[in-house]
Amino acid sequence: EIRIGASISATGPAAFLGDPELKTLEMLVEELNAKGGINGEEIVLVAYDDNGDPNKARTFATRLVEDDEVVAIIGGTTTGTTMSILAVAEDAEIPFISLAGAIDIIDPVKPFTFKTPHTDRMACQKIFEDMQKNAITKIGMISGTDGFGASMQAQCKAVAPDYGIEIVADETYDPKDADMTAQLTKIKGTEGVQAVLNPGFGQGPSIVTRNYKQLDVGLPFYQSHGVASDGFIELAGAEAAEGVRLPGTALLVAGLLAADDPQKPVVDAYKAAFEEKTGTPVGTFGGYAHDAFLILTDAIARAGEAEPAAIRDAIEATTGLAGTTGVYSFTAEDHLGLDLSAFRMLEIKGGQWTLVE
Amino acid sequence: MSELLQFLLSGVTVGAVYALVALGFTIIYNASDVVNFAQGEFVMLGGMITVFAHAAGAPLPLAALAAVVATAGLGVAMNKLAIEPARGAPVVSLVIITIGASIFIRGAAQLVFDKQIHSFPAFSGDDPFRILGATILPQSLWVIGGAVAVFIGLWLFFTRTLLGRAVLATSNNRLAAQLVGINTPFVMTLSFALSAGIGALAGVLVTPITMTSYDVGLALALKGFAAAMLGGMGNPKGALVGGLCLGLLEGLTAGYISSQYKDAAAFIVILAVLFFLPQGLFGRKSTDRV
Amino acid sequence: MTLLSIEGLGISFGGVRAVHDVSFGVRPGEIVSVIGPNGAGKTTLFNMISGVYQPGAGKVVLEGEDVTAMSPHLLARRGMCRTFQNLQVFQTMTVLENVISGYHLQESGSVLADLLNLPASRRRARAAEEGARALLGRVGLERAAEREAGSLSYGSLKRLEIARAMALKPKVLLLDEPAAGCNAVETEEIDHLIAEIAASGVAILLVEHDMKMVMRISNHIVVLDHGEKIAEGDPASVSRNPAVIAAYLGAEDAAG
Amino acid sequence: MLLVEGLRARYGRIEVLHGIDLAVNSGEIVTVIGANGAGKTTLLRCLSGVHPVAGGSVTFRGEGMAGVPAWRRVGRGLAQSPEGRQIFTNLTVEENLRLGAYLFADGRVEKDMEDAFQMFPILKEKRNLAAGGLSGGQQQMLAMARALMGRPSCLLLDEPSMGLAPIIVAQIFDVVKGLKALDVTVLLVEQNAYGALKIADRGYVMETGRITMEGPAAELIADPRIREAYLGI
Amino acid sequence: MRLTVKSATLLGLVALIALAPLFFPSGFYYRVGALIFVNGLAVTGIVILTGWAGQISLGHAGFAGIGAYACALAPVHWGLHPALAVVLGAGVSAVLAWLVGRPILRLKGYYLAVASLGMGILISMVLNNERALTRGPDGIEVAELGLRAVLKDAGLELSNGQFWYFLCGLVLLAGAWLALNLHDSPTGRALRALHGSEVAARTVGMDVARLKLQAFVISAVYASVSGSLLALQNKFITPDVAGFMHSVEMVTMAVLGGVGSVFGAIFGAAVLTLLPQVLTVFAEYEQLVLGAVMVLVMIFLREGVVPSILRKIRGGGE
Ligand SMILES: Nc1ncnc2c1ncn2[C@@H]1O[C@H](COP(=O)(O)OP(=O)(O)OP(=O)(O)O)[C@@H](O)[C@H]1O
Ligand SMILES: Nc1ncnc2c1ncn2[C@@H]1O[C@H](COP(=O)(O)OP(=O)(O)OP(=O)(O)O)[C@@H](O)[C@H]1O
Ligand SMILES: [Mg+2]
Ligand SMILES: [Mg+2]
Repeated sequence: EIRIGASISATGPAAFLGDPELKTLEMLVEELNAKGGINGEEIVLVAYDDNGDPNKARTFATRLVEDDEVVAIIGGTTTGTTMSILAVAEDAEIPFISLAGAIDIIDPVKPFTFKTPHTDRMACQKIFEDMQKNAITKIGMISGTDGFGASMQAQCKAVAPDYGIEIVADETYDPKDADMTAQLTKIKGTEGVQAVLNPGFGQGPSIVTRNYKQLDVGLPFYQSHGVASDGFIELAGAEAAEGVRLPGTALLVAGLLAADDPQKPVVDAYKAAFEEKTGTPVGTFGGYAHDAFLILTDAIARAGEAEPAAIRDAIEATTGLAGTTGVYSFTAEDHLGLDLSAFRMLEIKGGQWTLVE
Repeated sequence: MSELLQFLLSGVTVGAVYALVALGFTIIYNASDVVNFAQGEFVMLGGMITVFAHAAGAPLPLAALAAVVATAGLGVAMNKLAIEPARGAPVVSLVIITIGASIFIRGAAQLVFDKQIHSFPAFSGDDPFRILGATILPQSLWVIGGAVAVFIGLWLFFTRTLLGRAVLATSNNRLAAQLVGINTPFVMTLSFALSAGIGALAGVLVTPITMTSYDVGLALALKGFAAAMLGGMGNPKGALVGGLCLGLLEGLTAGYISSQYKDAAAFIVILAVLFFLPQGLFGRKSTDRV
Repeated sequence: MTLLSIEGLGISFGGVRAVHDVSFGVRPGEIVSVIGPNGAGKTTLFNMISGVYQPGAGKVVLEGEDVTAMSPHLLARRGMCRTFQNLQVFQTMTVLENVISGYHLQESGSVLADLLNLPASRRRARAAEEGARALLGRVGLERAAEREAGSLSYGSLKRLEIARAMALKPKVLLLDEPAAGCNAVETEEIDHLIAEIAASGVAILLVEHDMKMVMRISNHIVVLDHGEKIAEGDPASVSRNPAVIAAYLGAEDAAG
Repeated sequence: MLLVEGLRARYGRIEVLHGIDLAVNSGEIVTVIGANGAGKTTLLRCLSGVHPVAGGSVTFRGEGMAGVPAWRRVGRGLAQSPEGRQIFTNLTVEENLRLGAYLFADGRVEKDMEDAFQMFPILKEKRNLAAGGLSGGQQQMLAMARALMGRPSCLLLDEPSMGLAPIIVAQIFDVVKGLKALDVTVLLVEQNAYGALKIADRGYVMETGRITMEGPAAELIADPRIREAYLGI
Repeated sequence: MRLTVKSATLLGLVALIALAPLFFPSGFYYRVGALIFVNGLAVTGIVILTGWAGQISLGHAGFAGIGAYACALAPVHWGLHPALAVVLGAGVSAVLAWLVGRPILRLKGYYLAVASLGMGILISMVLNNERALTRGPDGIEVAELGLRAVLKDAGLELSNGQFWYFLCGLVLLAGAWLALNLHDSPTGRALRALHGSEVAARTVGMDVARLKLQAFVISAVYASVSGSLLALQNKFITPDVAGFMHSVEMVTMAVLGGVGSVFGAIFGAAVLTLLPQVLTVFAEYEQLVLGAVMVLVMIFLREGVVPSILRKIRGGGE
């Protein structure tokens, strides 16, 4: 048997992300074992719920390494938990695939750490590209103060000048706030704002979107990949969400993918399986876990042995592996393996995701 | 001008949410001196049960009613199973029991329901009212109305009814309460039922604005607790005013100073108020003499 | 020489004058009793003297120093201590520890010494404990020394408070109804105790409704009614004073 | 009316009542006297049901009281004015009195309250003051008045004269004596043994958790042992 | 009698720390042990503040945050050795506690709780929002303490887990020793006395305000050192360490184990640190079971595990 470890925030403030991640992993392990495992060996998933608490994540990572003797770790739903696990994994020289966004995770490159999601910097770049196309140069930002929102806020501020974009209003809200009209009113009243960007996840962006409509702001409105799931449209309401743009993955527009799109088979299969198993729509975050598992099992299969060092080398040698998020090709210098092309600009129209071209 | 008004309306909306949650704390506190840390869970249950009952086909009003009744029942169960057996325990121990209960309820909710975020339609649609260039959602008016109604109800209960005084008497001196014939276990049961019911009602009213999920309770309870303390714990008037003040403070700080530090402003004001009024705005001084 | 003198003390609560313009003095070794109907303001007077309440008017002078509204712990340093009508014992501590607390001023050094358990700190603690045991003996509680104070009966707690106050070795001792809850025989024991303390030179201010006790041990009696001093003098003259009889003693008790 | 047989009570593992036998007949005034810590208060607490009984039985008006909670005993006519007054300090004087008639809130409350005010005029003056602001003696009066508000058929009084001015003590004893006319049975615990024995029909003497003597009050008052140990004469 | 409480506690702790490793099936248990000691240290401070002095704080995680971030920031920004950063953190915490404590310790009960909660939230908010300094909610790396390397050079080779286990164990022992000294000292007695009755405490000459402040400052230092140890051990820290939940956790540990007793509180820390590790077998039922355990313990051992059991053995009153 091959023991794979996971420390995921299935409960706690990041449960919204962690819950589908854990479900995805459990589902995939079951599927793979039903097919006979890897090279005839059964996969055993040792998964812990770290509550989104970095300290717990570190303890569980230690437990995975020292007690459960896993050969690789998937997890770290948030950047904070990822950084904790990372230290343990690197010390023990166990390959680790993170599901969190921050660029610091793989920059600078650490030998045993990889990650599947696009970095938040890439999300900013994708959004700013789109703004640039639409001749937007002055924007207002309203960001969540959780790790996701705060990190993306910082990255966007850092890359904005590259796109000739000036951030003229910079507001924040607490993830559990009930009303953001005050912040939005302030942004609305700022001289020269041409568009608004809202990095965040959870219910915050839905409330922001509704308030945006309530105040009739009327400017182009961008969300982040943090809300790339059908649930967002439902919560914000199709009417309020109309016209919202965000960078998303193939998963959300599975039906719109070209027949020859390399991601199409993976996306379709995962979407079908997940939705049948859980009865809830797929989202970007479950997709991250899917891809991590895919990369890991692919590497183990190629390595031919379930030894951490061999697995690491095999992961680093991955090329052209199509996942739900994009097509991964890792190198010794690049432990993310994705580029901007995998991000697709989406727009909500009539309560549906559509591709912006 | 319209900006200021919008900040105020935003503050009032948020404040009414806090006030409703804060009001839920008062009854159990008045009956037992215990601040019920599971109060936020009652709010969560109000929202979640409504969501799921509504999704299962019940009309919204019926779903809401079911949520309030079921949560009140749960409050009673909590009292019977967790609080009453610990009768006579120090207040801190009881508070820890309520923390345990809140973890338990949250754990159960995540199993019985799910970990997704949910909402249901606003009662009177989403078309905002416009006042001098500022806007407010009809649901906010529902929340404000709910807070005021609960406040009036509680105020009458505590000042005009013998039962209300019996509740106060129970916390003031449980021994004496028994000796005048107050059925103190019943008073506790009643206060948990009422607190849970009010919590659930708050959940029903605020969910279309704040959305709900199995873990919204903690954040709401924290703000509700702070609001109740600002106003003076145990006094319905304090809960209402405390909640509104807190909301307005946050709205105005977010609007004029910094949205990042709006919670900081709220707590700084609480600290300042407590510095001058150690029992909050309307809290009553203990009259024990030596 | 007066040790403690009260000059025109007054206070009101919500417009009601609880104490008004009360003056008198206590000399070392003297027992001065304050008597009066319920609600006359005796306890309130004590509360003002001992710094629990801020007087609305007047002065408290201790050994020539104006100590009006001074915090109780500073008064304790200057030699004033009291007991309470509404018991104030340290419920969860042992009886012995309650009395040792009375040695706080004598035994306490720096926190650092306490944290590190330096010999000086230990020595002081030992001395305090010995003294406390002796005091428990004097109030008849030596057998209860290791019990939790909360488990004592009412009358025993009253005596515990006296022992704790004695531990301070005060110059002025304020006793608020020390014999409440004690029967006639027990009261007599407390009587002797108070007399002994006074004999050692302590000025004693006593509030008590047990007239037998008051008449027996007081050197001087001050009578309050409705917050005002209505009479004062030696026991014999006060007990004959018609105003006092009408307001407080009642016809029957004045005789017996 | 009230029958106590072999009553035992403990705090933790320490037994403080070692089998008390005691009977109070209807309309009687019975007093219990004893030194500090003898167990008088504990006895009353067991009777009113706020302290668990560890053995023996309490029968009130022919009914066993085992398992009957304190508040229900009040409903059956057994009221207690407890040691340490135990008033509701945060409620007003008037609210305290009204709660005294909690189970009997009907038309007679106003009249009973007037009676109480007549008995203790000071309470009327302070009716809207938080009871915690009362002086010690005033609180004692309130506790007594509150117990009477429930119109009990049997009243347990724990040191009602404590902290009261002599003139009021006399009045309290008069009131207790007067209860007899109203057919109220009284069990009176007193440190003022002389006063208590003078108005009581019978008396019990308690020492360290046991009844050591009992008899008609007049006999006890004359008993030299009692005179020496409790009356200090 | 009381001397034995102190020596029994210390002996028990020494035995536990020294002998427990004999039963560890894997290196992971050193990690859990070290966490227990770190939490135990913070909770010992709570015992002094809440158990003895009767003052409730829901903001002590803030001091843990200060201790932790001192270790993260001081070595980088001011080139301070991490060990000195611990001292710096403790100093900053003490000063802050002294400044904040003066106004808020006048408050009673829940009002103090909410004021301290506000203080904790303010600290955690600064850690979250001042990205330029703290790098925000995603956390920041912490420098290596370096002591392990020194020990290695001295011929004592320990694994990372072992090193932190014994280091935290020793610090906890020291903390417990100091606290136990305090308990029976005049200051400790005065703290417990003012818990019983502030008025009476004043009349016997206790400077209540100052005593409370001392307890507040001492407990803040405990929390701060505990936060420092956590940060140094994890080599990475996020503002969660200063979060409200961490404060609640400290109080819960203390009350569950017995807030009046040092050993009890450490026991409570052990239970609540171990439980999540044990409860992983319940998978998604974990929270449910955790809540139920807390409720049941408090119902049946209402003064906290250790004092309640001791009382049952001794057979005292209720
Ligand atoms: N905190 C307060 N608030 C309101 N009134 C008060 C307060 N303290 C005292 N009083 C009033 O002041 C008066 C004097 O009370 P005090 O306790 O001094 O009486 P006392 O002489 O000690 O009576 P007793 O013999 O019954 O103990 C009382 O009428 C009381 O109601
Ligand atoms: N809570 C308690 N825990 C333990 N022991 C107690 C408790 N309360 C009372 N006792 C003990 O029980 C015995 C009887 O106490 P009780 O209060 O009944 O005495 P009492 O006769 O009313 O005395 P007093 O005249 O002083 O009021 C005493 O030895 C007392 O110490
Ligand atoms: Mg008095
Ligand atoms: Mg008694």
